[in-house]
Amino acid sequence: MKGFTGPIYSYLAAVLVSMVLVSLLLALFRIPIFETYTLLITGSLGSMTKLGDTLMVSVPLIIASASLVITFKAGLWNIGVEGQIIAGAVAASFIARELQMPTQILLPAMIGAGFLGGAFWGLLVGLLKIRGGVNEIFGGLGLDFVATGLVVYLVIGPWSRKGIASTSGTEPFHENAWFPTVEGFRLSPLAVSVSLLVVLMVIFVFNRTQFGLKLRSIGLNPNSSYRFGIPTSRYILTALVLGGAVAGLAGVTQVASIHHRLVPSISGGYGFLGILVVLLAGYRPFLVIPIAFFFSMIAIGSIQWQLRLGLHSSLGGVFQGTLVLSVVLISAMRLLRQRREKHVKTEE
Amino acid sequence: MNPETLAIVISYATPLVFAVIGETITEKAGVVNLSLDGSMLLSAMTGFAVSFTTGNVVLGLMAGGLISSNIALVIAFSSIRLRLNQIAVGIVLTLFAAKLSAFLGQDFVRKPGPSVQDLHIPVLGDIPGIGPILFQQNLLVYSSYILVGFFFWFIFYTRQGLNLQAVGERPEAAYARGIDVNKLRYFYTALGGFLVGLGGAAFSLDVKLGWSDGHIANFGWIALAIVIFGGWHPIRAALGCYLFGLLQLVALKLQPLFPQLSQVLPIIPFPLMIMTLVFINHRKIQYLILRNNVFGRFITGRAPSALGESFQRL
Amino acid sequence: SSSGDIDSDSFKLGLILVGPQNDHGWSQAHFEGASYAVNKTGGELITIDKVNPADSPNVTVPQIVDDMISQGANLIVATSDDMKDGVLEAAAAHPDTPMIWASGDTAWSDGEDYRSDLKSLGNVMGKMEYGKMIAGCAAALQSDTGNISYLGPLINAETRRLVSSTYLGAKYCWETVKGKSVSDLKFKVTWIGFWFNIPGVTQDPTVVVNDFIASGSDVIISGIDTTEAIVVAGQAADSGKAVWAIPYDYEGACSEAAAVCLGVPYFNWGPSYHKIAKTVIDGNFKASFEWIGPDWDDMNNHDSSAIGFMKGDGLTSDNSKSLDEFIEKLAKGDLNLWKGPLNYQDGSAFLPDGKEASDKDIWYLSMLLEGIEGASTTE
Amino acid sequence: MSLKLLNIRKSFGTILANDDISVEIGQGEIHGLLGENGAGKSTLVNIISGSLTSDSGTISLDGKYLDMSSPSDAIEAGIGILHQEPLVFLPFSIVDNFLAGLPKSRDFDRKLLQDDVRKISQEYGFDLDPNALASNLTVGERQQLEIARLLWMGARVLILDEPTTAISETQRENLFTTIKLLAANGMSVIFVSHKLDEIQSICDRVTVLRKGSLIDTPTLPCPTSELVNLMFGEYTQDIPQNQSVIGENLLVLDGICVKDANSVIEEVHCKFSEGEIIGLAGLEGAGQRILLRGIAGLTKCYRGRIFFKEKEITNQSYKWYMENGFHYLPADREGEGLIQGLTITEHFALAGNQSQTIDWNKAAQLAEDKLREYSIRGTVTSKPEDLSGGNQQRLLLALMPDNLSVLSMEHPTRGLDIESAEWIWKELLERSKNGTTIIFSSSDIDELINFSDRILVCFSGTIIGNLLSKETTPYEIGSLIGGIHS
Ligand SMILES: Nc1ncnc2c1ncn2[C@@H]1O[C@H](COP(=O)(O)OP(=O)(O)OP(=O)(O)O)[C@@H](O)[C@H]1O
Ligand SMILES: Nc1ncnc2c1ncn2[C@@H]1O[C@H](COP(=O)(O)OP(=O)(O)OP(=O)(O)O)[C@@H](O)[C@H]1O
Ligand SMILES: [Mg+2]
Ligand SMILES: [Mg+2]
Repeated sequence: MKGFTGPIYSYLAAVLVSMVLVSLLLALFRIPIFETYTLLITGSLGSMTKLGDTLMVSVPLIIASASLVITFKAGLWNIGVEGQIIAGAVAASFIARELQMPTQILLPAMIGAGFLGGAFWGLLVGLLKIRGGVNEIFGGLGLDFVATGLVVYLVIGPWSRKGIASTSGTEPFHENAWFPTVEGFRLSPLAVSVSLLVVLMVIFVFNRTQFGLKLRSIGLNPNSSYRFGIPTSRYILTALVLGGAVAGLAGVTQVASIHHRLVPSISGGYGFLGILVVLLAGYRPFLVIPIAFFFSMIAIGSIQWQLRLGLHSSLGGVFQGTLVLSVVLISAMRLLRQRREKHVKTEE
Repeated sequence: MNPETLAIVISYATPLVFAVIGETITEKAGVVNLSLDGSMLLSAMTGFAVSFTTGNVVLGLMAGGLISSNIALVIAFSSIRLRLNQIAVGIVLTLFAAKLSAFLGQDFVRKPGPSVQDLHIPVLGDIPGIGPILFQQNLLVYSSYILVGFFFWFIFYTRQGLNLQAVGERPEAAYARGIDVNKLRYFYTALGGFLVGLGGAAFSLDVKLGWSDGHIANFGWIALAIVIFGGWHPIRAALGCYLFGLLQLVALKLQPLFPQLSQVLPIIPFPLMIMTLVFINHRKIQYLILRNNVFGRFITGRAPSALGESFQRL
Repeated sequence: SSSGDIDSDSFKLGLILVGPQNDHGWSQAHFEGASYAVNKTGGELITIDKVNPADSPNVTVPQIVDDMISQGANLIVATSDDMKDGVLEAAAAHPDTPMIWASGDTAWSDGEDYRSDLKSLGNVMGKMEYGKMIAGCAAALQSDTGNISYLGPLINAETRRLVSSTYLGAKYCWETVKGKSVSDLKFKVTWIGFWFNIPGVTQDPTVVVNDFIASGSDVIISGIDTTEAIVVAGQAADSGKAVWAIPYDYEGACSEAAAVCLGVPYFNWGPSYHKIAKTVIDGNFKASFEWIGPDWDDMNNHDSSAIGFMKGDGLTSDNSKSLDEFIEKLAKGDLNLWKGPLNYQDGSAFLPDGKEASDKDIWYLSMLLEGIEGASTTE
Repeated sequence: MSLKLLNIRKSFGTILANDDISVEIGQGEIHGLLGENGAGKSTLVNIISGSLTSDSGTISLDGKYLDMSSPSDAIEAGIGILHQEPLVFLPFSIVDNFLAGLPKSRDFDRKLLQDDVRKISQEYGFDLDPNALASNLTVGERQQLEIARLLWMGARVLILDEPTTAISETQRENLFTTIKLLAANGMSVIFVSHKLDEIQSICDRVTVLRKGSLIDTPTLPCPTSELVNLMFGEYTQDIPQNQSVIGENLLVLDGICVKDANSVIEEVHCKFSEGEIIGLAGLEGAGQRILLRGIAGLTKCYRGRIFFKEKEITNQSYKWYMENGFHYLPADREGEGLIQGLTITEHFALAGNQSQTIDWNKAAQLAEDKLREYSIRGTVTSKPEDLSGGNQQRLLLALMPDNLSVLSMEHPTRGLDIESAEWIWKELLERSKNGTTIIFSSSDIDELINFSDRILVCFSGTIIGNLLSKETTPYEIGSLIGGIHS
């Protein structure tokens, strides 16, 4: 499946359908519909602080989605992205905890470590795939849980707070290991820049480089690609390692700009959410930014649903799920109709 | 560990047995239903909500089964009719159903409600040793034994079971023998989904009574892993579930000795799944699979050849 | 907004909960306490629940505090030990807004974590030690097997002192009231790793309690935020086992399985929150550390007692009577269980004979007491 | 009992695969179905066996009209088909293979069936252990399994679609014995093959198809030459010959053996010169494809040695081959040649081994030029799936590097119209003139004779003929393809 492909009107039709479905749900629960939607906007964009928070949520989501674009384009269902985010976070936390250094050195070291940590976790998925014959879907899924297990072990064991055994998290890092923020906001320009840079890099790789073109061709047709002289296994491994490395950066931003410590749920589910974003974007990296931003608006705006309307916190997720489900199903039905019409024509 | 503790292993693993058997059947037919975690959540919620409202546990179980069976049908429809990737649809449905369960279940959180009643089987339950472990449980647990036995018999010893395997193994050959491949796939995906839903409902009506957000404790993902660990064989899969239950308890027993490790033991199904996959993909092992008969099939297990592939007739 | 009077109708209390507000436990107790306060003062309660990284990855405490303040909140209450870092950050960012971190110790000038710089951050906590002692006593009174289990959350100073208090209550009633030998009393704690169950991260409390029962415990005492202990005990009783449970935190928790409930030690946050809200409205809020004991005249008085113990249907009338006598002794001050000689779990001395523990000794208890089975730390 | 086909017609889009076919096959008759690749044989038997529905025409068995919409309808009517790759379930036991898809009317009983399997095995001299796993059987035994199953299901008409391609000589003998026995027991057998000797040795009559039409249905035995003529048409014109300049000895194959999952070629000894054009004749699956892949370095030889310019290159990587001017063009242009979803410009960017970053303007310019040069109907943003077969082939040629040493190519003109085919050959001859050695396979004897200097004939995984095209005749090639040494 290519995620969403096709003209903009059918995209809009799907968005409309999902809004209607969500509205029906709201009506069913006697929730004011119009207010719900306006709160979503004001709650996520209504002030500089809120805009900043929305941007900060979009950072890991954008990075995770960018990572997924890399592997999806190479035809790989990298469900291991969650684990790779976690591995990046663990590696960055290790640096933050172990190295006493000025922030100018520490932050780049954390970024580098997160990159390597994620890459290592991606490498495991890749080796399992090309050496062990384990499909990346199950290899990745398994390693997601192994990564969580690793964090739980660290948090309750070697990295636990003194006298405390709680899975809640490690001691906060020294402030040198925090991404600097804009005075008075939680917005970290560094984190936002990392996410934009990553997307730009992915766009560059797929628009401008041989490497990206080769990954795409492997994703589209591994047989032909091999005939063209592309060493497919090596590229698959590279894609998973690179995807993992990028995902690792999401882990870095999570520990260094959001939590300032390692917590078991450090990935925040952004890996799985990223899969939805990428499906909606039809694997197109530039669409990742607006869609991830919109998802972040839902995530942040829906806090207001809870605070102002007393709505349940899961409504935002229901909205996102409905949206993706309708877009994916509607575009597939459109394709089916097209195939039918073509078929009828050739029969005539 | 005393018999009573082992009895907990059995009852704790029971929802997992339902889900694993369900998913095994679905995958035997060649379809992967990746939405298990979401499906089980939604059916756990539905099962409890219906039982709570009607006071009838059986109705709750059925409702849980039906809702999950409908999710499974969405996957079947998207892959068979719309030719969408099963994995993609599965993931979307997982997240969607999980959130929906939290939203729809908000009025039922932590309410005391009906639960499945224990029923000790007179003679069997008094057998020293295994009696208290296996037969001082409830009807749901006994049904899970019957289910495992039934599907073992059904898959390997009946006409319909053979057709089920045929569809997942080589759909074009199945079609050539007059089997309606896609109809069976719809059916077994829905049936598998129903059992998965029973598992979800069993969780909230028997293992962890009531409803709370994220109630089923990753059981969906664990079930997916155990289907593989179980080598797509109902009995081995059930043993996998009990092993998982046992590990949970071992983890508790180890807490005073290895407090850090004990917390991590519950993830063991996942490395086991990966190791199983490496194992069955190993060339020498594959040789074993091909050479050995019943024993080899049990020990090695293998995925249905056409798992995840769609079928279109000529 | 901190100085000067506030029109009580426009008063807004922002409440940040770690779990669901209907958890029949810790969070619900806070929610009802805050509702009580706002009912009394007038004004509005703004609540957000499930503020923890597992349930709400996009939501942090400072972010919520910002938002509540921009909505006009005059007092903000953060209700979890787990919110420490966020609360400190928010208090530093909004030095003029009165805030309460329930269960913390940052306003305790004698405490180890005193933050003199955070002038508007106060702490409130009920002396649950008493509630737990009563719970322990009730457990020992009712237990036939002398096998009592404690469902522990995570390990820290707070949980160590609560488990220890429970044990002290149990030991006293086992020895003194029932006249049995302490060597026949088995008191075991198993920790799940957090205040409530997080799938894949914590141990599953349902499994833990089932295991307690299978290994012969007939009374389960809960120390976690949610109700698994009593639910599982109820289920076991349904299948014919003689098992009782003592839930925690929330007055109504017994309703999950009334027949097996021996009682519940609970927090009654209402009076404390009301008092603080009034100081905010009157413009004389002062951050302080409040560790408030029960109203010994009537522990279950909603308008005055910070903690209480509500007896459950499961307690026999004889035991109920004995328990009342035990409570009476505590109330009169005749009985101080935190008094030497007391040893730590490893046998080393905690308090010499006759010495009473200070508040600091208890608050910062570094190890479980002798006689308790289970981990004290992970080191 | 007799099977009667009347006016069967079937088309796929514009291709008329069966054009008004009428045949009658009697009881106990072994009826051959003969024709070159793509003649329409499989289409016809798929219609008879219910896998395909015809556009028009009727099928009747014993005068009863059959209305079949699926293979199970055919089986019910008594018509069974054995596919080239027997459709068995490998992980199942033999008994279970019998039982899968069993109609409701039959009892599901493994015990009884074991006896049945043994009985049938005995009757037809099969060696089938009812409890053995199908995955442990040879292809020949799998065929026996399928035949036994079809008999057990009550087939009275048995169709065998190219059953001898993948089995050994002894297995073939066994199969033929079986077929004769079946016919003697009153079964009608339809035997599809390209192999003339097989047809001659077991068939009573043969229907010859060419390009979808029924040419004739002679009774056998008849002179093999006549069959060759019926299959390929009469060659009366004098065909202009290729005039390549043959240079130095370039490539030497010293007894190489290559195989993959489906096919094998063994013991190939051959020398190719610079600028030489070599045609590979043979049936599908006789080994041409795997030989071409071996020559291009895409599949490694497991025995034998390859020398290039007098240096041994046997174990070099595919990358090395590509860098040294080897190139392979597959028959499956969309599946293994081009990449669906990439534009033509992107194909050129991928093929041109340029620097790591791509200059799209340059790539588009290159694509633009090549489109013009190779007269490809399409734009630089077209994708392979938008192009016709001829244009896909032109694109594949356009994507090749300029100075090739060895071009290894399957079916250069399959599916192309005359004009495109001529254009392709003009291009290929040009390259050969510039020194490229071209090795190609083809099922078109015209093409082989017309354009090669030498023709190698593959049969069942070996080379059985090495002919100078100037000296050979279509008849000689056709006989060798059918495995007959004249
Ligand atoms: N499903 C299909 N769709 C489109 N074209 C088809 C299809 N099946 C066959 N054809 C075309 O119909 C023609 C006859 O094909 P068929 O497979 O019957 O030939 P054949 O005689 O069996 O050839 P071979 O000897 O190679 O097996 C060919 O041109 C083929 O490309
Ligand atoms: N799958 C397809 N998708 C889109 N367009 C197609 C497709 N197949 C064919 N076309 C369009 O139809 C045109 C005619 O295609 P077709 O394959 O029938 O050509 P043709 O006449 O057989 O030519 P050739 O001899 O080169 O094969 C193509 O040029 C192309 O533009
Ligand atoms: Mg054919
Ligand atoms: Mg064409």
